Amino acid sequence: MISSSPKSRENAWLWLYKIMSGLLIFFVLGLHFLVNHLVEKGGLLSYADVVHYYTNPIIPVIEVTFLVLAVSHSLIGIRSIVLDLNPSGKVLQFIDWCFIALGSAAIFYGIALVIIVVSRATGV
Amino acid sequence: MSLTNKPHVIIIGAGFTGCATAHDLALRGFDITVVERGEIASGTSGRTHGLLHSGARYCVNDPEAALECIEENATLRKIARPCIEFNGGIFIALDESDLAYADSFIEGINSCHIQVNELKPAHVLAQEPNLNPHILAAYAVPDGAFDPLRLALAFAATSKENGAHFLLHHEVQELMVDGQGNICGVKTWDRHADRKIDIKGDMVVNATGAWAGQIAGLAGVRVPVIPTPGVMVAYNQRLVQHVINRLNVPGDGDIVLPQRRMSVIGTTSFTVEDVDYIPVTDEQIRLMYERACALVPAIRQAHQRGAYMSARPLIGSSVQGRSLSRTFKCYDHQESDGVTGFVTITGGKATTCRAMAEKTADLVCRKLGILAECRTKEMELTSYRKFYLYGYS
Amino acid sequence: MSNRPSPLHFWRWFDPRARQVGTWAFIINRITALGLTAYLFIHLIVLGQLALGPQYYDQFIAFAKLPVVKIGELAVLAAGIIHALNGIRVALTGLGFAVRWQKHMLYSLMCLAALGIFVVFVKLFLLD
Amino acid sequence: MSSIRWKVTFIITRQRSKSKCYQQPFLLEVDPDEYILDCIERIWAFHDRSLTFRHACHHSTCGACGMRVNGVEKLTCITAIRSVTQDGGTVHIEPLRNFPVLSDLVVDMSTFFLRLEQVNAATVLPLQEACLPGEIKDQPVIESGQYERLVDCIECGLCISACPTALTSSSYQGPATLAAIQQGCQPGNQPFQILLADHEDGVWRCHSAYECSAVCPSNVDPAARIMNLRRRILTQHIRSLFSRQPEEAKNE
Repeated sequence: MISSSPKSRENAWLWLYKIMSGLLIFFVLGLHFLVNHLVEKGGLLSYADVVHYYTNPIIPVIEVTFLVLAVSHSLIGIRSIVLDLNPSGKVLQFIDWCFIALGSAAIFYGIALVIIVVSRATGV
Repeated sequence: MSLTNKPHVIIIGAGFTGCATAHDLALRGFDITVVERGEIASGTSGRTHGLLHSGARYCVNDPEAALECIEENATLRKIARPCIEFNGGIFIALDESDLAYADSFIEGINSCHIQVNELKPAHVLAQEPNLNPHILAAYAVPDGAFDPLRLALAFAATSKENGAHFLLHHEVQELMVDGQGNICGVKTWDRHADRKIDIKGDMVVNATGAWAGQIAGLAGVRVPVIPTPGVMVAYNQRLVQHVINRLNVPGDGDIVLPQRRMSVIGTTSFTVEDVDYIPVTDEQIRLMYERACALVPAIRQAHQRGAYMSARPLIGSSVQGRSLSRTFKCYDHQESDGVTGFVTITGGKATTCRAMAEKTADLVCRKLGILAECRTKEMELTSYRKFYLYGYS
Repeated sequence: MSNRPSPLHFWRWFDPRARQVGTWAFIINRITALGLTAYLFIHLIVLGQLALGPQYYDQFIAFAKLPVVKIGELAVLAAGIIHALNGIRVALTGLGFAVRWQKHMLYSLMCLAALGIFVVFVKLFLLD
Repeated sequence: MSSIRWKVTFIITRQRSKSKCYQQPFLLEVDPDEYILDCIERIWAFHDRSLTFRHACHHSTCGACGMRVNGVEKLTCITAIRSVTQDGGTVHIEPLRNFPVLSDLVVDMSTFFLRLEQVNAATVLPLQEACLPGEIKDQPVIESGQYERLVDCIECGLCISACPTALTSSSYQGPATLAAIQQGCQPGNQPFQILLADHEDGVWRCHSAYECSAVCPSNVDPAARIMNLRRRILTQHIRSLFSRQPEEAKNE
C-alpha cells in the first residue's frame, strides 16, 4: 500500500533540484544569448567564429554549466514521467542506471568537446 | 452460507436498522448476512435530514418517541462520535402561537428528562446572527447533526469486523419456505453479476423500513407501515451552527439544520403508495424556502444546492401523517400470523436505530433460544471507512 | 477496457477533452519536455560533428539555412520558451505561492510565450 | 424550477462482471432543473431494474454518487440537467476512472478508503479548522472549539478520477489523502502523516494539472493543499539542515 514501486526515492531534494535547475537553465540560457550577442555580433556563422568565441574564458564555463544543468534537469524530469508508468522495482533500477550512464556520458562528451574547441581557440 | 454452528440470521435491508441489527446480532455471536438491493443507506436512511434528535420535537405529542430519542442521542454521541457534529439545537418562538406552545413544551421536555436551557433572545442572536431577529423566546436542547451514510457505515463496518457479511446490490425476490410453511431463507438477484443466489438461514429479519410491507407481502403477511415522505432542501451556505427548530407543534419546514458547508431545511409530510421513486415537486421546494426564510432570513442570499425526498416508515393506525407516532415496532410474525422464522422491524427514527436493533436482536435471541446480552450501548463503533476495507461482501 | 490505473492508459495524459486548462498546461509541459530532451541529445551529437573541423561546420551552417531546418529551430525555441515560462508557474505554485492564480498565471505566461515565439519567428524568417 | 420539459437521452456505460462493457441509451422527459442522480434513479425505477449505482444522501454530504458526466467528474446529486446539456441533448454517464468497476456505475473504492484511514483523515473538526480562511467572517467571535463540523472532504473519489498521475500509477497517494494530511497535521505535530506525504508516493508525485481542485464538489481544493504541504515539508527539511542540534534535542 505504501508503495508498489519501491525505491523510487522521489523526494523533496530531487524535486527542489528539478525546480532550481530549471530556473538556473532559464538564467544561464539568457546569459548565453546575451554573451553570444555581445561577443559575436553577427552570430557564429563560421568555424573560425566559434573558435574565436571560445577564447573568452567565461564561455566554456557558461557552456559546461548549461550542459550539466540541462542534462540533469531533463533526465530527472523524464524519470518522473517514467515513475508515472508504475515501473516495477527492477525495471526502475535498470532505468536509473541507464539514465545515470547516459547523463554522465553526455556530460563527459560535452566537456570533451569544449576542451577540444578551447584547445584550438587558445592554441594549446 | 453458514460454515459454523452459529445460528445464521439473514437481514434484509442495509439502512440504519439493518446495519445496527447486524452489529448487535454479530456481537451476540450470530452468523449474519445482510442482503441489500442497492448500496448501504441508499433508501430512506441515506436521505434523512441528518438530525440527531434530542426528542424535544416530539416531547409534547409523542413522548414515547421523545424518550427513545433522548436516550439514543446520548448513546450515539458516545459510540459514533466521528459521524456527528454536535453543536446543540435551539427552539425559537417567533409569534404568539409559538409562545403559547412554550408551556406545554417545557412540561413535555421535563417529563422526558431532556436537558433544556432558556436563552435570552439577545444572547441567541449574538451566537447566531443569521437568525430572524424577532425572536420572542429561545430554548437550547441537545440536538445535533449527523452524516447519514457514515453513521450507517459505522454500524456496518463494526458488524463486519465481527464477521457479518454484506451482499450489496442483491435484491430479495422471494422468501424460501420449507415444508412446514416456515421461512428458511431468501432468493436474491445479484445485480452485480446478474445471477440468482439462494441464501438459507435460521431466521430472516425484515429491516426494510418503508418497504417492510412489500417484503412482508412476500411471506403473505401484513405489516401496517405507511410510507410518509418528506422533502428536504439543502442550501449552499452554513448559516447557523445550531439546529434551529420552530417552537411549535411539528409542522412543515420548521427545522434548519447545519451540515458540513450547508444548511438543510425540512420537512414535509404526506403519504404515498409506491416508494421506489418519489419526485420532489416545485411547490414543496418553494414551501421549504419560505419557511426557512422565516427562521433564517439569510437563506435568501444562499443558493439551492440539492433537494431530495425520503419516505419515513411510520407505523399505521387510524390517524394520518404528522400525528402518526415516530416510535418503532418489532413484529413477531409467528405470534401474529403463524409464520415462523420471520420478524419485521420498522418505524422509528434514525436517532433510535440502535435501540430498534437491540429490540429486534432480543426478539431473535428469544426465538432461537440464545442467551446473550446486548452490548451495543457501550461499544464504540469502528471507523466507517473500514466497511470498504474488508472487501465488498 | 479496464478502468483501474494502468501504464497502458498513458495516452489519456494527452487527452484534454472535458478537462480544464491545468491539464492543457500539464500536456504542453510534458510534450515539450520530451521534445526538448530529444533535441538536447541530438544537438550534442551534431555538435560533436562540428568539433571535427571547419569544413563540417560550414556544411552545417549551409544546412541550417534550409527552411525545413529553420522551422525545426523555431519549434525547438518555441518549446523552450513555453516550457520555461510554464516552468516558472509550476515552480511558484509548487512551492505554495499564488496557487489560486495558477490559471491567470498560465494565461499571461502563454501570452508572453506567444509574443516570444513571434519575435523568434520574425528574427528567423523575416530579418534574414 | 419550472414547468418546462426537456427530452434528454442518457447514455449509460453498462458493465457486468467479466463481460464487455457497452453503452445503453435511455430517453427521458425531464425538468431541466432536475438533478442527474434523480434521473438515474428514475431509469432504475421505471426502465431497467438491473442498473447499479451508488447513492445515499442526495444532497452532497455523503459522496457516494460520483460519476463522470459527459467526461467530467460530477457529484450527480447536485448536478442539474441544465448545467450539462440542453433540450434534445445527450448526457453520457460513466463510472469514475481509476477505480476497478464492480458493475455499471459502481466502483471499488477500497484502496482509496484504506489510504484515508491510514493517515487517520479527520471527519469532524472545530469550526475554524474545518472552514476555509475568511469563511466564518460573518460570525461573531467564536471561541476556540465552541462549534464543530463535519469536514469538507466527502470522500467521493472525484479527484482520483480526474488526476492524470492516478491514470497510470496506482501507487500515488492521491489528492484526497494528501489534502487530509494537510488539514489534519499541524507542522511538526503528526510526524507519521507528514512522512507519508513526504514519501516517494506523496506530494512529489503531483504534476500540477489542478484537475482535482477543478472537479472537487466540496471546496476542499486538494491541489492548493498539496502545494501548501510541499512548502511546509521543504521548509522543515531546510530548517533541519541548518539546525540539526535542536531537532535532535526535541526528539529526545
